[in-house]
Amino acid sequence: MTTHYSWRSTLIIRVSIVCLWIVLIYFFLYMPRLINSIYTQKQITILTWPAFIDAQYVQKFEKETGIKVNIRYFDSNEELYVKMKKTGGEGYDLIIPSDYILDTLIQEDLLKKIDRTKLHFFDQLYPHLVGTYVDPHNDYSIPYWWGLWGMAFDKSFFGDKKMDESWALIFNKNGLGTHTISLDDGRELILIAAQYLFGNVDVLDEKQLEMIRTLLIDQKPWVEVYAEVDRANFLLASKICPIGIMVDSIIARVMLEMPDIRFIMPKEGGFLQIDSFAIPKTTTHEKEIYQFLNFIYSVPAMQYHTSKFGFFSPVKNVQHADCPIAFPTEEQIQKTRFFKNIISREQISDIWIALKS
Amino acid sequence: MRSIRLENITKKFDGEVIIDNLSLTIPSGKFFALLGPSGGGKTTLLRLIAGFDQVDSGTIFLGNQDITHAPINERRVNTVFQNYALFPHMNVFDNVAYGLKIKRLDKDVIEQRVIKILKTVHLEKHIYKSITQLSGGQQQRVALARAIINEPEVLLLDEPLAALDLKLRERMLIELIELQDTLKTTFVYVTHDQFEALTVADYMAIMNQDGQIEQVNTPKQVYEFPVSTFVANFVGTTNLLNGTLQLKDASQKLAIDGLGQFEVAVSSDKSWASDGSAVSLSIRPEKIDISKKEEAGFSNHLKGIVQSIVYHGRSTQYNVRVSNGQLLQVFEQNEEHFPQEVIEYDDEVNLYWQKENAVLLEK
Amino acid sequence: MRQKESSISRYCLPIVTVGLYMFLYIPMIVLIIFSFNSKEYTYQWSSFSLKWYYELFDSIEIWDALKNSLIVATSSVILSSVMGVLLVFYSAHTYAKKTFLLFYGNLVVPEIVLAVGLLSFFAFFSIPLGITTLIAGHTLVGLGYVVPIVHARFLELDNRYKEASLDLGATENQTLMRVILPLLSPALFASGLLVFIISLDDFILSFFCAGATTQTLPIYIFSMMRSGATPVVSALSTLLIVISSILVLIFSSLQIKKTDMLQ
Amino acid sequence: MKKNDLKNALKREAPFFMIMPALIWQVLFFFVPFFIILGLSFVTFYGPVIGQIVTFNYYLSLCDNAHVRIVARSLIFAVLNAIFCLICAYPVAYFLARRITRWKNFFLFFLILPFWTNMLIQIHAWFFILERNGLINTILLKLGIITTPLHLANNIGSVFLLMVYCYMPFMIMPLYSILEKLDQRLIESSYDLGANNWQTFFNVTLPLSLPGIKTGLFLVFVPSFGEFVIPALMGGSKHMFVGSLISHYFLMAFDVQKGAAFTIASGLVLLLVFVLCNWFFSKKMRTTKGPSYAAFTPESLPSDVNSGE
Repeated sequence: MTTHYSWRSTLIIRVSIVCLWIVLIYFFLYMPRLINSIYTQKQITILTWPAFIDAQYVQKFEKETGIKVNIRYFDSNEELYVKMKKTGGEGYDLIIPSDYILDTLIQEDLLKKIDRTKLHFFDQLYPHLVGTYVDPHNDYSIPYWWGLWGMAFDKSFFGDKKMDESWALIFNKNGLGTHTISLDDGRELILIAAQYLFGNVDVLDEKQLEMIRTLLIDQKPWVEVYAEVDRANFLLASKICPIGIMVDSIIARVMLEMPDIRFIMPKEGGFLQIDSFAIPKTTTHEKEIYQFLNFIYSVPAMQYHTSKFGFFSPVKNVQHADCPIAFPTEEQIQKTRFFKNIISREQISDIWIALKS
Repeated sequence: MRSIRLENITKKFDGEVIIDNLSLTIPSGKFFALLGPSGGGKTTLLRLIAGFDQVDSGTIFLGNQDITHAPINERRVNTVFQNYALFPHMNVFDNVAYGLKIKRLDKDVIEQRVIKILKTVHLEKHIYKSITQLSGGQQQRVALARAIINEPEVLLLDEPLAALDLKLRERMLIELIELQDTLKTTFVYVTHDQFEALTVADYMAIMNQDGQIEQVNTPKQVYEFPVSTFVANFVGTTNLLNGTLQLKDASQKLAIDGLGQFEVAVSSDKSWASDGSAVSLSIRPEKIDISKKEEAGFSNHLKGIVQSIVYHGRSTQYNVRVSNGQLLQVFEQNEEHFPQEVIEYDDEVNLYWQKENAVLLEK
Repeated sequence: MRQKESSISRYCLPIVTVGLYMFLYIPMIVLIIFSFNSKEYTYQWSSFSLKWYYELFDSIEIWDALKNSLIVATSSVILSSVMGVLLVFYSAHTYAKKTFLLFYGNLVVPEIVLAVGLLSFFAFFSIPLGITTLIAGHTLVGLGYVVPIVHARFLELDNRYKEASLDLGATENQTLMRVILPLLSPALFASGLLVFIISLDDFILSFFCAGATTQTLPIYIFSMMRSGATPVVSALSTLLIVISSILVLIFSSLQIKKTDMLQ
Repeated sequence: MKKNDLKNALKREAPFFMIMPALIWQVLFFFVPFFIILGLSFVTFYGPVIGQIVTFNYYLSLCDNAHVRIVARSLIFAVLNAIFCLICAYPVAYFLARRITRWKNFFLFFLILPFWTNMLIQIHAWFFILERNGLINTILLKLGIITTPLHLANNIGSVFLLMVYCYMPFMIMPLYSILEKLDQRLIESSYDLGANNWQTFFNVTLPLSLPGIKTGLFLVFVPSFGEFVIPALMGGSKHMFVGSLISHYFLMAFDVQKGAAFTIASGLVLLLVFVLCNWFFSKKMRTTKGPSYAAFTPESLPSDVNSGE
């Protein structure tokens, strides 16, 4: 027996061992996708905001059609965009982007055209939700969730004080200057501030951005919380804060229980947000997608979802049973704008960091 | 049973040489003791034979088979560890049966053999006890049983009795000797205790601090005729007197500074001994007679003053300061209940020894 | 022989201790009480109700999240324990004996840095985020606990057990299975439980490595808290506190048993 | 013959095969990501192709007021938190380890439990105490001490409170472990040599518990430096900390490269604190030599807390 083994054979063996393990680990990481691709049973995967589609209710659809529905969630439009950009949305059959990101997705040609003839409900959609600036002919999107951005306040805090229906209530110290709920989303907050300062604008120059930055920093001392609208809703409802930026459909349910809470559309103009279904180009389950869409837009399904999650139905004929806010009027909707893509991510980030540093 | 042959073994740890070019043959079927000071290379040598460590150079033969690079588990060599290394999560039976279970023998066979071996080591009453319930001596026996049940060609014992008290140690030594007699396995017994080595060994090797073997022989030969000052000092106690050899006119004398001249016996095998060479004289303490009276019939005589007296029970040790300032040890058997002559502290005494009882060593 | 205690150690120490325990526990107790509160939008007591528990047990998402959490925790415990033990056993006393040092970093680096690194890694190699990436991250953290704990225990174990076993004819694998694993099992169990609970509680790493795609329980709780904590979170929290208590009980009884054995 | 060689070689490399999974896992998911982050912070991307342009721009863009303020705030909070936790935890750990004899397991159980409880739950629990209509305000209003509710939550003070709350167990555990193991004979011999209580404490107990203090400080400091959950939930999301900013860059702004640069930069700050702290402690603990990682051995974590009995 020899003591000296050739270093070459040792090296070869070791390198192959390392490679073997790396391949195994890589394989492990890719496993869900591999399983998915092997698993050819009828199924669709939906990438949605939380509290948009109820998994329990969808089971009914699964039972009826035998199509399995996987529901995956995302937290921000940016996250969705990065995903779509990186892999073309591979693995997802339906996504629900907000309007401005839909704009980008369409421009970058990442979405599939929708065959409107396969949808039974299209003519039932509210007219103000279709034909928006993003997708004038609704070739790529079907509106699902929508809401009007304004303000909500708790009357019991203010007594008989006359509330001026303006964004000044939260941005201007002379407005109220009390524990305000601001928004924890840079883009929307900045656009609201722009609306307050400059009215309807489609470009923001450096000077205007600087003014917005100053406005927000000035506002900070009386901000109690920067929160998402859901949390703002909770804070208003539990009487922790008296006023905040709010979406009408979200506050509606609270207003049922608490008559003191009011929703107002500022005179400078509120915002309309529409989150629409869209189909990534990479999908291979088109037939199932249309089946699902027809199911989810059916009147009972809409009834269930709108009352469970508290938003306004995009299709007519759905009763908003005991809704304390009147369904937005044509006039109110006229006064709204979209959160358009008029400010870059870097600009938002800069203002945001400056604000919170 | 096969012998073990080590040829030119060298072993280093972190650049430090532990064993340097060592060659040694351990005869088969014998009780072989490896004696050396703590921190020498004894245990290392044992670990090389067992295969726990690999030699840097040299060859190890078991019989005629080269086992230098054989894996541990393929060597027919078993070890009894210093702290026994009994598996604490197994009971006595499982510990002893371990080697057989590894060989996947039949359950019945295992049981028979384990019980048989436990009888030989007198543990048949404790078969299913947990290891922690056993005393030190019993653990020692389990370790022994666990090793010999595999019927090794060589059994290595690494200071197996170090953790036991004196009485138990003496009894275990006897049992080990009897065991070796019945098994006829080659036992290699490593110890730093010369008493143990002298007691058990058929042959013994003395290893010095530098990992070299100084002497290999029977215990009696090693004790009576040490080949070096190291051996003389390490095996038993001795008095070493340094001087110059004077070989003139058939008279063989040793001149020691401050003490004068003494007669010595230079045997013919000490080829290095020549006129004028510096040598050491080793005289065992019990070979010296001590008396206050003048006595005749001894070849050498020295005067000194008793510095201290240590009573050992079966003997008494006198430390005597001689005229060059050196302290000599003298043992005297306590043969009589009332000694005829009482030697006290500070007494002037005469020391006598025969020249044949002193060994001349190269310095 | 102890000197008379000064008044400080006599009175202040117990007071501070009791104060700290109150500080630690009053919020928890209040939380548990309020999980039985009937009103939704308030931190004030109105009346006793179990409705949040009913809602908790009805929710699909929570049980889905719990399932994910359990899968991730179990897999990362198994993976990190197996890999850790193999590493420790086969690297100790060889040329690779220092490799365990590489694993100390996992505990020293802030979790968020680990998380960001993993996120970039997965993005760089276009690995889709999901349950496997979660397991990968948690196993990494797990290794940071398992390797040092098992390694320390392994070094405490006399190497002679291994040598004795080899000496008696066993192969390395047999030695690992028959001798080393049983001896390591208390340490292994302890570190496994630790990794399990850490994985179950982990938020930051999960948040980055899975985001919204695979909800684990902490991610679910976080998103619920961010959208205004409903009392369901309190009910869920109560449940989790109970589970934690049980795990701690198991853990400490295990430790005590171990020390009993040593005595 | 050749086949035999291969078989032997494979057999010889079996240990290598066995240690590789953990090692590769560690390298792939710990070291490679580190280099990716490092790379990201220096390289400019041009579309899908990686441009070979090395730039310091990302680092330079971090040198503004906002970033410096965020890092400084995190640093101050983390340091204060560690010190505050130490001051509060030491007497308690001392009391439990050296004074309590009965009910010890009971006390320990309740000490370990918060450590094993999800931090999010702990934050959630505090809202019941601090919110405008929470426990404190209710009590104060009932007692008539205040007339309008205080705003206790959602500010920087509540963030600090929560940090202390959440990381306190990380400080108590190592302190308890080391104080428990402290040899009573050392203390007795100090008394025996004539020292009084305080002298004994400062000359014997405190120096001997330094390793525990060090571990505790690190265990509190490191996660509070990278904290982002507490400010996001309890701070009303008003102030960014290092952790929040990193997560902002990676998850909100998707400005990965600036985020990478910031991660590296704040990592360097952390490293600096490490080095300073290590230097300080190694000066204090001359007798206990050993590599610095000794402070982080998980045995000093709570897993060990019972084994000292």
